[in-house]
Amino acid sequence: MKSKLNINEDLVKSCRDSAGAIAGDVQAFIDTSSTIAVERTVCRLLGIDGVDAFDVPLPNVVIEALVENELIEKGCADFFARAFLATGKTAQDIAESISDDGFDFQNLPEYSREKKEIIINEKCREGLNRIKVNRNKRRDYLNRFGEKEGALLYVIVATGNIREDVVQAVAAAKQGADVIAVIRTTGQSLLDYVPYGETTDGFGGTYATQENFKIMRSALDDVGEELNRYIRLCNYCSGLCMPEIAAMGAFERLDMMLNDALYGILFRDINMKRTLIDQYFSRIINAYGEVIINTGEDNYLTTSDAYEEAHTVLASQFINEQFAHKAGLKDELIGLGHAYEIDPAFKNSFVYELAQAQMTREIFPEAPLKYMPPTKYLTGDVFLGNVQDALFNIVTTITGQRIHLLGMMTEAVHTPFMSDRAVAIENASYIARSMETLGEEITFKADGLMSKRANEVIGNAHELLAKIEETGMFKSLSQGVFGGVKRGESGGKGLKGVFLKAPDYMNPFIDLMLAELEEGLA
Amino acid sequence: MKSKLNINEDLVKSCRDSAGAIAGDVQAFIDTSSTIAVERTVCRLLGIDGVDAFDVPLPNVVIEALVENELIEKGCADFFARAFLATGKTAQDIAESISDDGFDFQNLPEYSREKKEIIINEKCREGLNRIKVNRNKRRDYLNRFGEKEGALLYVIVATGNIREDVVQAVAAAKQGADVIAVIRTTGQSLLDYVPYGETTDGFGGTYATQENFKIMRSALDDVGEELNRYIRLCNYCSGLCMPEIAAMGAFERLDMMLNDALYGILFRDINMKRTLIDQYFSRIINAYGEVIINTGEDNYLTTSDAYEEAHTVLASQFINEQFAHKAGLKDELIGLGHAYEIDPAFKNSFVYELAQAQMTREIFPEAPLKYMPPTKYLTGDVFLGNVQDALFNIVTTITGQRIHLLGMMTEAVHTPFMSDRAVAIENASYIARSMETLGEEITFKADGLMSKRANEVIGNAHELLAKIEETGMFKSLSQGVFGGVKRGESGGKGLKGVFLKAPDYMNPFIDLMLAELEEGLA
Amino acid sequence: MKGYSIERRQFSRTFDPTHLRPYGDTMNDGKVQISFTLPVENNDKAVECAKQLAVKMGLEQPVIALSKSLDKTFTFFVVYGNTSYSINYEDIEVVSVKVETMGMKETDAYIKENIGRKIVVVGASTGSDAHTVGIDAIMNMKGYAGHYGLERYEMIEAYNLGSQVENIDFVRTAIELKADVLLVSQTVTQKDIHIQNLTQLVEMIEAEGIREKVVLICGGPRVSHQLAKELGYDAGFGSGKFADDAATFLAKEMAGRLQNNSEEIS
Amino acid sequence: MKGYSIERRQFSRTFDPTHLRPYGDTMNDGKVQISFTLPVENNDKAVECAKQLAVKMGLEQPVIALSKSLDKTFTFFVVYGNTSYSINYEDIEVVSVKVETMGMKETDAYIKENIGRKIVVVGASTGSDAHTVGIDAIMNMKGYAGHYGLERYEMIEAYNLGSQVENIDFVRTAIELKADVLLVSQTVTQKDIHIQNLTQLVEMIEAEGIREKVVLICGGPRVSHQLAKELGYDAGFGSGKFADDAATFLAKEMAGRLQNNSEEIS
Ligand code: B12
Ligand code: B12
Ligand SMILES: Cc1ncc(COP(=O)(O)O)c(C=O)c1O
Ligand SMILES: Cc1ncc(COP(=O)(O)O)c(C=O)c1O
Repeated sequence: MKSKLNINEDLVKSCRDSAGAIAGDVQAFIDTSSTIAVERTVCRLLGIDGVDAFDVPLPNVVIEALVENELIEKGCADFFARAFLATGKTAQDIAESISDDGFDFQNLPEYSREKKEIIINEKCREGLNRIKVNRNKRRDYLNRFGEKEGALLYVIVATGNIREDVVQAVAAAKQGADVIAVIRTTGQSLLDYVPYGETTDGFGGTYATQENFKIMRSALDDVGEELNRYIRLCNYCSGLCMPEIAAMGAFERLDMMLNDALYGILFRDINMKRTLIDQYFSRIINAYGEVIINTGEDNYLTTSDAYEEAHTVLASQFINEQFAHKAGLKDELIGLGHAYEIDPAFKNSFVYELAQAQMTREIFPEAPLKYMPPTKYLTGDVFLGNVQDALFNIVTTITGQRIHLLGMMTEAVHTPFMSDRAVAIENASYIARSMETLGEEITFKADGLMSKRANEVIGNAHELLAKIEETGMFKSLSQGVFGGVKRGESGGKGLKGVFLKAPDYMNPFIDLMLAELEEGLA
Repeated sequence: MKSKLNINEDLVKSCRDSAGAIAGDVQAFIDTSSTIAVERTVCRLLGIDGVDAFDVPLPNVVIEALVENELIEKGCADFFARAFLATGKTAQDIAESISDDGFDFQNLPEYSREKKEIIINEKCREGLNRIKVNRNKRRDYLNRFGEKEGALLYVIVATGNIREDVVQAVAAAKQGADVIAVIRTTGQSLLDYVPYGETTDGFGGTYATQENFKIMRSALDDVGEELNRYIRLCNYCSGLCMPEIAAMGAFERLDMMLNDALYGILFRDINMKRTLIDQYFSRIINAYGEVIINTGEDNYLTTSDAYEEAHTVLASQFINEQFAHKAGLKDELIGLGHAYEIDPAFKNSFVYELAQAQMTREIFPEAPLKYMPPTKYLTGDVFLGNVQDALFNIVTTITGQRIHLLGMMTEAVHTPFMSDRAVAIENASYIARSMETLGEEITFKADGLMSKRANEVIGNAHELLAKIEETGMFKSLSQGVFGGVKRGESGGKGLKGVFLKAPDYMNPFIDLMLAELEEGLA
Repeated sequence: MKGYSIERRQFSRTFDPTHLRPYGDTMNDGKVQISFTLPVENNDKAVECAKQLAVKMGLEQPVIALSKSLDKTFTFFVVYGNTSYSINYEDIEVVSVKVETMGMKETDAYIKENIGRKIVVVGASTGSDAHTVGIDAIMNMKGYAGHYGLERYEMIEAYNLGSQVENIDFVRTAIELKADVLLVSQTVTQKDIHIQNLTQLVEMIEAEGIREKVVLICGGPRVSHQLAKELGYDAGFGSGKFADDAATFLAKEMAGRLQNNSEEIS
Repeated sequence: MKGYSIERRQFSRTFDPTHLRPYGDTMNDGKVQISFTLPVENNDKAVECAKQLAVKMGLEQPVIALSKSLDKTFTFFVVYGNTSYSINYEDIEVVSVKVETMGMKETDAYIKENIGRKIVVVGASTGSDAHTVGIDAIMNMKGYAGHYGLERYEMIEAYNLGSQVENIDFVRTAIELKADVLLVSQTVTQKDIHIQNLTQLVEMIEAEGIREKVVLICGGPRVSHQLAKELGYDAGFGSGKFADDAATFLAKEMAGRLQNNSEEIS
């Protein structure tokens, strides 16, 4: 496809190279270390679930015990290999006995690397099979119902009560929504554990728990059958539990996950080392489960100006793409984020947004781009708000964004009512229908404002990437390159949970999944 | 300017030729006859105003008397020439004496043609000077304030009470409206007289009276001073009093008038002969006063399908253009009407409307096109309605329509509230701002849907015009070519008011104005 | 600090038809949206007025989402809040057209079987109303939104008199044409002109002594079956109703009357 | 035919501040728009419920402009009508910030002249609230919407602590920095968390015995001056207020207090 904007391909290539170098640098660090969240995820993938008498999840109980017993540096897989060999019990049984203080860490025998690998790999494959079953189930659904052309209409539910969320989600699906995202309760991303069970008391959102995932998944499968469409489910795995939630999502057939260490660093003040390591493992799991990730560059524009800082979004997308590739994610699963957050008072605001969206589409041709609606400049003027959302809907329709997060006319007022969502879906559907082939009908002036703007943004992103490559990612973040937010290398939450891997550290999941992913998911 | 749609210019030329022939045919008829409305207008232009004791306007009193006294065939100008010579009184005095039954028709002397012409021409010039003063005043305003680029935002007020209308109009002007149209009370177009004085009791609109015109004009001039913008005033002269209202508008410096015999024929069931004769004189007055006319093709799409009958709109525009030229209207004053009345359920509806609007723009490059919003497919869903109006606003912004009649989200509910208008103006202003140069940035695919559609519409219009040329205008109307409405040559209201001119019929206004118009309005 | 309830209002979240309340995102939360203009300047005092008006309208803790000047002394408000009012759904009684709508062919067959002759239907947009699209939608051959009009029905003889037909002319023509069914369309509702006009028509028909002989149906965007019944019509059809709805009703109504008559006779 | 008023409602069209009513297109017409969802199926009965609810909310002759299914048992309504309620504008009392806003230079000059030293301002988005854009708009150098932030003021020493700052930490830091003025931003209002949080802060400050020593200001999209005063703050600033508004207030308030103090002493 020829560029409609006469994009400078050389510069794009050079951006990608820079981003590759930046990600490579960080990856070298990532490979040296692990985190308690990664290890808890290994527990989960081995089949450990449930909570203790104090509502502490068993994965937390186990990993805390390993930390206490100084066994963590080798990885919990190493411990479980030994425990399996020594006890012949399941991971769950072992976890429960740890929880009951009945596990004898002192006298746990050591075994040869080979023996350990054989048993642990076998158990790991069992876990991975659970994910494969889901993967296939999704493929079956999509084969049966067919895949939707054009944008996937994505709406959020956020009542705090999973049962009420289901009511909202089902109604939205019937109105035409393709993706339902269950917003998490405020502050969950800062919890260093994942809550357990069905919940009805979230605040500004609903707890992400495996049980809640299951409840919503089943409701969406049911309404999907009724509608002859596959309704996708989305949740959030940024935060202190990235890989754990990724694993839960893979088990419960979530289809999309917000997944971005940079978001956690900048907007949740999570320590960068911690969350970049967590991200790596979480994305491998997403890749293996064929879960589309969504990155969070859109958020930069809530704190920075959309016109002036447009290039930071692009630069970050390049970096996120490289991180994703390293974790085995194919382009088709990389939902890079951006947003229509331009000031509506700005002259030609639509023209600039159209240029930016078209540019992003052309630079990442295979990625299911996640496009966020105007939020910052929505006010209590709900009537105008619906028109702001309409312009956003038009950009998606013309430029072929894939994951289209619907704007709500009540954005500045409350989390969406059922009717707000209906208004939004009707708005988007009307525009998609009435402009169906507009994108094909129009071309942009060769040397026009849009082409110039796109190349200016690429040029600026190129410069920024070069600077980050030179300065290094960690230091650059401390200088506030993204969203104007500065974060120090050792600041933020969760650094305590990071540890250097011992030389004989073991996490077979990484190797098993990456190997399969390289084979192209046999 | 090169056509963005690759329009077939030969076919366009051929359409224009056909339309010219059609209009020429009708004009030949028009030239043979006059109407009581035309004669009443001559009274008004000669300075007659006011009502009798039964609220009958003096122009009606005079013309009824001339009919009764069988003086009408020569034209009331002939009568007044004689009366001036005989009595030395003003037209108003003469009219009053007729009203008081004190005028002696029996003994009115006859004079030579030459004598009559001298005196009547002098009096006519006085009347025309009143119009010129206004014309110059408008020019001064526009010189002082400058002319707005882009679309003129046009809103209606329709409270029924001229004082309340003023409140609405002033608020709208402050919100950004450029043109205020005062909707007429239901059914006024079927009155064979123009009501008199300030009125506060209209129904679904406000009586078009000269006093009401004056009140609104002065309010808009005042708010215009405050805003440093010239706020245009619009009213309606279709109906049984076309030329009279045109004259009143010229006296009170209206800037635009809905003026279309075809509209009256089809949608008000007015006799075609009557209203085409009236239209001719009314348009000459509009031309002389530099009042932009608005034609009513948009209405066809309220009874016919916008996609299927698009060509009827174009064909009618060609005919209306020719009628307008014959009446001395320059292209800059011909506000041809069309409308965004396409079914929103229709796939690519926006794309087709964009093609139609761009086509119209290119075929009538100098005309200040009047573009009407979606109305038929608006429902009580005010939130969606605002989005339908947004798409309409976008088409205007991209294709440069000039007179942009704002859609109301409450179209299906009530005549606009002050807040409805504000919402509409904000919608349009936001879009004009955010897409300011979008039209320049985009081009349309050479052989795309839009180009094909435009040429299809032109082709169909061409065929239709050829058929009308062959069949004749009157007969064609009886076959329902426009809006699916059939009207017979002798049906409808007002035929009784038509009469054949005597060989020595006199209406100097026509000649005086056309002569000056040909000179190019010295 | 007084007057602010810190905790979320406690209310039962179980659906209760005897206390039906609006729904925002939780059963019984009572959420409503309001907008209006006040003829005062946009300032804190105006906002307080808006709030108090919302409270009078039954809103608890109204949030003024927007206050926007429309002119120096006019301010537009958008308000969200939860209403304390509820409705007893079980107490609500409405009259609605009960028959299930048949397709054109089905109706034709039904008429053939149950009436055995063509039904004569005369329709118009009456009084000063010049809107024809509604009555055309019901009567014209091509119909509307994919529903064929009555003219296309084999077993219906349809006469569409157009618009601005005075009631007196309408009744006269109906009598001349020996109409079985009269269809009246009313679009303009300002100053309740439709009520006035529809009432006048019924009175005329009664005066002519033909009320029992004809099926009398009205329609229009603001017409409901309930309203029609109250005004003395046999049925009323509003937005979203089409020729097939009207045809089904008139056929069944005619058949019903025939049966009653023959029962009475026998 | 009963119950329908044929003639347009008669009401006085003269503006009467003691009976302030909403305005559609005529003074005192009382026009309002409402929308809400009812958890019942979309049918005639639901429409009647919507109408009755509107009547309970004070609407005369409500028109159901839209009834639209959101799901099998949820229906969305848009209603227009005229409310019978009015407000006595003259009775309304609101507390609002009275001072006229000065520009940055003017405020700096004012502080120099009236206070004679830099004012120390400490701000944060407190509690669990993670929204920083509001407090940044007031404090950051670059400001917001063309209004420079406090950091750019020559005579203000501004410390922006960011977001999610616990009240206890906020107070401690303020004391350490010898703050003259505290600025608190609150954006999240669900379950009235902002009220809860703002109240807690005042209580802490009182407990520390420094309430009289500091100017205490809060802000956020749902904060009004009135609310702020009721909660025990010196001022509150909502949407559409910027650094210059806050700066003017805090400078004048400081100056006023200095004067009072010196008067008390002398
Ligand atoms: C098209 C239109 C016109 C066209 C009409 C062309 C024509 N030949 O009909 C023109 C431009 C001429 C026009 C003129 C006027 N109009 Co007009 N018009 C409209 C418009 C845009 C659409 C109406 C329409 O065609 N709807 C589509 C049809 C299919 O829907 P429907 O009528 O509801 O019919 C359906 C059902 O109701 C039902 N139905 C209807 N009748 C019947 C009868 C029977 C027996 C049955 C079974 C069913 C049935 O079946 C149909 C299919 O579902 C509306 C706004 C809107 N969007 O609704 C304003 C509107 C109706 N008009 C309005 C007004 C005020 C006027 C004027 C008075 C303006 C003026 N001051 O001059 C004049 C009317 C003059 C007059 N004497 O009546 C107002 C009415 C306000 C009110 N509630 O009173 C409206 C709402 C616009 C507005 N917001 O101001 N109008
Ligand atoms: C940007 C944004 C975010 C960004 C915040 C980035 C950041 N660093 O601030 C992100 C994406 C991180 C975010 C997260 C969340 N958000 Co948020 N967010 C918004 C959004 C879109 C814009 C807010 C904004 O920046 N406005 C612009 C600023 C300049 O306006 P302002 O804050 O009103 O400030 C002005 C005045 O109020 C005043 N002012 C403000 N503070 C102060 C202080 C003083 C002293 C003074 C004098 C004046 C003053 O001056 C400013 C200039 O005029 C709004 C929706 C909207 N359009 O309002 C939702 C919104 C505020 N968020 C909301 C929610 C629910 C959340 C989450 C809880 C979602 C979740 N479940 O995770 C989380 C919050 C997590 C937490 N713990 O707080 C809700 C709040 C609902 C409510 N009323 O309670 C909103 C309304 C969206 C919605 N409809 O649901 N959000
Ligand atoms: C990348 C990403 N992750 C996660 C979230 C939500 O995170 P949290 O649950 O931490 O508020 C967002 C929200 O905007 C996001 O963009
Ligand atoms: C050309 C034209 N004239 C006049 C009118 C209004 O006419 P009336 O006052 O007859 O309703 C319209 C309305 O749409 C129109 O299009």
